[in-house]
Amino acid sequence: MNVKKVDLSRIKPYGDQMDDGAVQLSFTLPVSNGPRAREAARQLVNSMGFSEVQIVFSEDLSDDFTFFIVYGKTEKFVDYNSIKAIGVESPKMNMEQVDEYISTNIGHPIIVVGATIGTDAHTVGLDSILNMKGFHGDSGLERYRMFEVYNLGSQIAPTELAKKVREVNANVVLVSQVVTQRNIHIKHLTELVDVLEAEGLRDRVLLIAGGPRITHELAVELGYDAGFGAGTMPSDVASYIASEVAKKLL
Amino acid sequence: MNVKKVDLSRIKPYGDQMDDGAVQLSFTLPVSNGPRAREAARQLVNSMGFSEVQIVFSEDLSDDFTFFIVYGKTEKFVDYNSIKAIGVESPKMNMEQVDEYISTNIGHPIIVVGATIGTDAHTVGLDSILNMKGFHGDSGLERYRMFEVYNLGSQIAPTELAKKVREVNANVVLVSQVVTQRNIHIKHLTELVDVLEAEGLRDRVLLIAGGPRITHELAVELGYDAGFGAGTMPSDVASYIASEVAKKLL
Amino acid sequence: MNKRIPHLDLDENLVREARKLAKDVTDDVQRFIDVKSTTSVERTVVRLYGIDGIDAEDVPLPNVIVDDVKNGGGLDRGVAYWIANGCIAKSMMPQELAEAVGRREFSLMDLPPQNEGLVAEKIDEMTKSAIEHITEIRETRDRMLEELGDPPQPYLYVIVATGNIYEDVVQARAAVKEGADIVAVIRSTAQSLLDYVPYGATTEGYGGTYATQENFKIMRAALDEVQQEVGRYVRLTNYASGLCMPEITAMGALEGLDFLLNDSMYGILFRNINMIRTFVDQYTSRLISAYSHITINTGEDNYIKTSDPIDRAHTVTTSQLINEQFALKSYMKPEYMGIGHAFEIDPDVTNGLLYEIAHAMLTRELFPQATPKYMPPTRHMTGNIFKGYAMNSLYNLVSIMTGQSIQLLGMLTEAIHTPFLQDRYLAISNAKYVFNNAKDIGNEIVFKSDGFIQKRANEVLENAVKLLEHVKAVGLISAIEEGTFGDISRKRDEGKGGDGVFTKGEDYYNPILEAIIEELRGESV
Amino acid sequence: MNKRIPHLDLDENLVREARKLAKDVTDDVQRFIDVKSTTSVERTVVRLYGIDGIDAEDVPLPNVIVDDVKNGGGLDRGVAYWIANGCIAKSMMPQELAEAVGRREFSLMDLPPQNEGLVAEKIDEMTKSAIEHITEIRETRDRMLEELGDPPQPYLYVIVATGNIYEDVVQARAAVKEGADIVAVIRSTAQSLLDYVPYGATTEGYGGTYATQENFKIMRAALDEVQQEVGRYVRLTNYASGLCMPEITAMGALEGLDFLLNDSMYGILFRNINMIRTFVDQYTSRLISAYSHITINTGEDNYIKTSDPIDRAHTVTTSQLINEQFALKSYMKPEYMGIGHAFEIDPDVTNGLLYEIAHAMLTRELFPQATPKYMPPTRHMTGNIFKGYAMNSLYNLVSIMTGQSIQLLGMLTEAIHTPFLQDRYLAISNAKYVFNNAKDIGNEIVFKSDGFIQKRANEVLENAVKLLEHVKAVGLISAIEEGTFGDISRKRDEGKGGDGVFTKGEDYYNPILEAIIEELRGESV
Ligand code: B12
Ligand code: B12
Ligand SMILES: Cc1ncc(COP(=O)(O)O)c(C=O)c1O
Ligand SMILES: Cc1ncc(COP(=O)(O)O)c(C=O)c1O
Repeated sequence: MNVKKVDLSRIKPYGDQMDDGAVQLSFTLPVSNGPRAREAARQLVNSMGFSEVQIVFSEDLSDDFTFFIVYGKTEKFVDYNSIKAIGVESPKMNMEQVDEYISTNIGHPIIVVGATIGTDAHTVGLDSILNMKGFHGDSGLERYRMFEVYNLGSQIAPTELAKKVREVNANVVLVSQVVTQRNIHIKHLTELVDVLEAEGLRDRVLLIAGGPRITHELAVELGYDAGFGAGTMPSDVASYIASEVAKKLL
Repeated sequence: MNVKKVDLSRIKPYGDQMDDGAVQLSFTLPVSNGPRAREAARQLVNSMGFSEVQIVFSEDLSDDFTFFIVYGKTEKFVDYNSIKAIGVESPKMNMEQVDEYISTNIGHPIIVVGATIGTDAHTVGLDSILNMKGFHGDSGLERYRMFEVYNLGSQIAPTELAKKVREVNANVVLVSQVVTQRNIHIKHLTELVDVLEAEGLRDRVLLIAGGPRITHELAVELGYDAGFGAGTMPSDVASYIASEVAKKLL
Repeated sequence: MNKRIPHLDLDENLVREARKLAKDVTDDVQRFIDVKSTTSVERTVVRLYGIDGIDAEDVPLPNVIVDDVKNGGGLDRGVAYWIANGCIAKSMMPQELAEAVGRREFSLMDLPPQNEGLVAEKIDEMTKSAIEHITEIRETRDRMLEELGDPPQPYLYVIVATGNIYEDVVQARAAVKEGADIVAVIRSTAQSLLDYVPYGATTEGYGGTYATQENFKIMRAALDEVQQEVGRYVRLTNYASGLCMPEITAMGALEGLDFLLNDSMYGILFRNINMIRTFVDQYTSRLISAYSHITINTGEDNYIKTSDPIDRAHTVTTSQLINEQFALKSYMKPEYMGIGHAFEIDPDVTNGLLYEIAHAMLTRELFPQATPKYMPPTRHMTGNIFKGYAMNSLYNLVSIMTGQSIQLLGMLTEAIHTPFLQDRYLAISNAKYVFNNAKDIGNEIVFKSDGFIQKRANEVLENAVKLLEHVKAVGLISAIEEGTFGDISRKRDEGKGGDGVFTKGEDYYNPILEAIIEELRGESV
Repeated sequence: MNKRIPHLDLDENLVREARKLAKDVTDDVQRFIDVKSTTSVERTVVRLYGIDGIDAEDVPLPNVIVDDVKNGGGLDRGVAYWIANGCIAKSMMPQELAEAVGRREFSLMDLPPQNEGLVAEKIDEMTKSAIEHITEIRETRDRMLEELGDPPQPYLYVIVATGNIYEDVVQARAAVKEGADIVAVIRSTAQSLLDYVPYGATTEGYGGTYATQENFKIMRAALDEVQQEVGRYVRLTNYASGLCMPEITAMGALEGLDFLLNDSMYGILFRNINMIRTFVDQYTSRLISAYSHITINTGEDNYIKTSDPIDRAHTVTTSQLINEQFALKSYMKPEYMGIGHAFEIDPDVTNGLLYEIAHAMLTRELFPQATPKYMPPTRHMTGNIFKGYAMNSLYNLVSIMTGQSIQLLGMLTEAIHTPFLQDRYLAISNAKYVFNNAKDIGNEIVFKSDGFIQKRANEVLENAVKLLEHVKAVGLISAIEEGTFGDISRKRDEGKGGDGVFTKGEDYYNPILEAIIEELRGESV
């Protein structure tokens, strides 16, 4: 066929033909609108490695700012062959399979403590993972035979969480962070690791973070065992916990 | 005031605070959706000089493509002080002033030939500049006392246009190009310059291009005297013509 | 069709009067049409006789044949006779014959006239096989549609316009998987003024891909494949209007197209094509469409791209009624009439949405059995893609509220480029969201009687009647000269392609059209 | 207010019954409220007496004073007495007195009781001056509003949430220039659980900027400036609900705020604040709001962020009616009631828009004199900013169709971050487009009688009545324990800030509230 095929060793954005590199951008610059502002926007986008930069829209936001919508063609590409999916790796099981797996490989229920820590009061995400009801038809950990769940709710101080871990002898700690403005989640998540380490609990638990802006990569960087982002299903988390706790026991 | 002021020597995008560098992007990659695709998108945006890259949305477009919406913080900046507005430079006059100016400085009406050339059939833009009615309340060149206008309409071959130029002894040629797909406008505009040069007409006329994706810069690069883009007012063009034709006469 | 709520209390007498006037106007034009043919009509005959291919200079064989006959002065008899005569004289199949003529081995006009009975038999045989062929294709399509199921209306209609048919296929497949019901392959900007149809698969075009028979075949095959995957029938659209209107329709009939852009006046107004050429061509084009169950899409949306959508709303209505009458003259069933209109009012107009609702509702109610084609905002789209997306949301809402049939999806990048893959995805998901989220809104709300919407719709209809009275008085041709539609004036003797029009001779014979007309007439009784 | 079209044919008896039940439910709670006060209520008194500032450990002086009295065991008498007594004993102005106590020079409780007559006189004098002060501020605001003109409804309401009040000012100015009518400064995530109000201008917060009196002043001054430039009155909003509900209201009264988020149950449900604390605090808070013409915004939108917006729609209605009754107990005029509701149905629900219209219309018609606050889609917003923009377009359409008053603008980046400058611009331009383009749609369409919308609205109302009957039977407190609202259950004795509640002593005296009540009662007769 007379059409360019994808070259996975150097993939580029596709607008209306392979490798045209078409990208849409929008941003605001702190200058007032006009030809000079548009030229600044063009240069900025050029400096990101774009050619054929088109400023398709510019509009004053009050006197001191201008909003731009821009299309351009990037010269950058990515070698897709060399990319490894960064994410939690675990066999994907459903509820019955997880329960079965835990029974067989661990032999007793896994004790889970969950909380939204720091000043964060968003519980819907964590509840979706823990509550019976679950998420989009996938049951939460409470409904699993082989999980014993303590959901502490929101705005929990790290020390309080640590206390509970000790009290119930938890195997797994699940923390949720939804508010990320000014990187508050990083602050909270780091605090928790510090507290768990200080109290000698870090190595005794599987430590998992979650939230819409959490990636596995970030979580690992902050000293967690895993991170789960937007759209996570309870069974994803359950499968991961089951296989990791089993590994730890080996 | 306890708030960062703009530093014009290095302006950056403003999301919700000065110099945060926040930019929104969207594009499609020719791979199917999943953690690997998202990682590829992230690396691509990273390679453009962004940090804190967030893939906020990814969705399959059939099996072979994925659409991404991304936010990131650019590390690039622009020295605003060094930017000169690239654009047509001419005193801005209204209809009466232009007519007056031509009477005084040129002494006879300026003869203008306009057309949409090549395969382009979009006439609304050119008509906005030439027809009596004009654009957003600004009268078109036909209404000026000191312009004599020949509007040839659309899909005019360069040779036909050249013929008319010779026939009416035109001072100014106005060409419109709206369709830009696969750079067809560049092809058309270049053809016209070649024809005018071959016929020895290029130096006798002020040659102006216009259209929503035309910039002054591009027009000059292609051998035109000026280029006018989206939102051009007839009086902008009239002022420019008047002052340039007057200059030519000196 | 059960009476929808909301509805307009249109004055039934006025509606009847409008139709009567439009009929009178078109009757007048049809008298011209009936005595003329065009080179394009003749090439259509050639094509339906199975002649295809190009000569050494890339000239399509249908052109070679018709030019040959024309140069020899025999065209007023119709090309069918000459082909049959040639086949007998040379003992060749039509395609062999055309290839030989293409190689300049001989001219059809130099061949001696053969036995009249044999020639007549040959014509009948060729015509029968031509008709059988397109009938079979039509039936296959009708069957597929039935088997796979007709998706609910409004149909989601998207365009592909890369210039490369293979790239178009990639994008069409993606669009169908995302939910598109109709794929239109936009033609290259230059094509409608070509007095021939390019040949073969093409990979270069500007603002669109050439309409060629091979391209039709490639896309239809791709859609046939993907429609099995998605389990719903996917319609294919291309463009007829232009200098090759009936030929392209024949190609559509041969390749199983479902929709063709086909307007009785578009070529005149927007492509400066000669009036008589267009009127004659559209008639043949529509006969074939009617026969082949190809839905036509008229082009009234274009008027309000160049003239004011509020002040000139009645010109849209007037033209819709004229298009309807021309279609009826080609024995077209209302369900195959994709009557065009558009959402083009400046978004800054206060209560613009109420006007849009009134206008859209008027089209819906004036043509209750038709399949209206609703066009999205284009002229007031800007580089602000977000604003554009909001406009498209309201456009989709008006459509589901007023019960439109074909929804040409608005692209958020309308003012910028022909659609990117992602633009089409966003358009489809916008329409799906709005159509589902507001599914039954049309059965839920009633327009206040004597409210703005009711009054406005009746006002537009009244103005259309007034305009039709005027058009009837001066004649359609003069009305076009006056710039009635789209604020564009075209003169009767000017325009491209006028040299292709000729008056039928006494012995003119177009067996294919006659056969089609006979069948359609039979059906319609 | 003239009866709008479309309207719902609500069962008038049911409406009356619903109101009666809600009154009964709140009468029951009011009995508790009347005999209690809280540390926050007392700090409110301190603030209104003009005491402000912090001690060496950054503890706000109102806290210092109230803690001093509380620790000395005198709080059941009310703080007013102790301040007056202290002023006389020390011959100090209240502020001087507070500063001295802040320096731990003495405790108010250690000062000998002064001549009763003198103390009473002092109290009267301080109270009079406090009331005069907030009256003057109220009048200035009312005058400005009159002079600059009240913009048309729905008001465009945007938030700023940078964490830095000066950055907030930059963004608020930009928003006003683009057309915002109301600017809300969102509080830092941690603040509502602080049992004190931070002091001074602040430049750091998370997900919002601290509500401090100085921040109020800075923003109000900025808006006062820009409103002159744009020539229309711009309203300022902040948040009262939380552990310092009445104090923040006092600050709002002192700084000329126009709106305060103030819900009789939000703190209980969403911040796990002690029930009695919240009920008592909201009463004082609303008295001050009513007096100062501060519009309250209730928080029913939150319920359908955690529970299903269709199944639990009647809990929104129930809570609205309860909020209304509590407001009436504070002598609040309906026009100052910003009754909350929201557009939160999953966009994938078939006919979800019809539900939204029914629910929005129900709020509008149940509270015809109120100023409903309509909240945008949030929970079903995703990283697909385009989809979000389409949802916001329909949200804006429902608002203009159903005649809402306060339009909290939806942000296309709702699922991503607190608004960027450009997000706010896009939100404002979306609303302006839809409100203007569909301006009179509310007067143009009628809902089919016995149609889905009509039936649905009545169904929600019926369910609300049923729920109110139950709540009346078990009492509001037990109903909350049962998880009636937002699927959240809170226990009567638990929750934060319960230790700040105390039973008024026999000699309890709150001269400020008494003065306010007296005036409001006078007005309302
Ligand atoms: C509902 C909501 C609220 C409710 C919360 C009710 C509750 N009990 O949770 C209320 C109204 C109380 C609220 C308040 C605030 N909110 Co809020 N809220 C939202 C909203 C609309 C939806 C969040 C939600 O429920 N999503 C649905 C769940 C299912 O998705 P999820 O959280 O992503 O969870 C999934 C995954 O991430 C993952 N996951 C999540 N946690 C965990 C944990 C583990 C261990 C694992 C394995 C997985 C996992 O699994 C889940 C299922 O797939 C979002 C906007 C949006 N549309 O996202 C804003 C949003 C999160 N809120 C925001 C803010 C700023 C606030 C406030 C601070 C505003 C204010 N100043 O008043 C307050 C204060 C709250 C506080 N102290 O934290 C911002 C955060 C901005 C940022 N990026 O920092 C958002 C994005 C809105 C915005 N654009 O401004 N909010
Ligand atoms: C109206 C319209 C049409 C009408 C044109 C009618 C007519 N007589 O002009 C019709 C329906 C015929 C049409 C057809 C096509 N169109 Co068209 N059309 C548009 C549309 C909706 C509006 C254009 C317009 O009128 N703008 C208003 C005028 C006032 O603005 P303007 O042109 O920018 O002009 C201003 C300035 O640019 C400047 N200016 C312009 N010219 C000149 C010249 C001079 C000398 C000066 C000084 C200034 C100047 O001054 C003007 C006033 O400020 C645009 C989409 C859009 N919203 O922009 C698509 C658009 C331009 N069309 C497009 C296409 C592809 C086509 C077709 C090729 C599609 C097809 N295959 O069928 C056809 C073929 C046309 C052809 N052969 O060229 C594409 C072009 C894509 C691209 N970037 O290449 C667009 C962008 C739509 C899209 N997204 O696909 N179109
Ligand atoms: C009826 C009709 N035919 C044809 C076309 C397109 O034709 P062209 O290929 O000439 O642009 C249109 C354009 O919108 C149309 O409305
Ligand atoms: C009534 C009410 N009060 C207060 C708030 C916010 O309070 P906080 O600062 O506790 O997040 C909300 C949030 O939406 C609310 O609805």
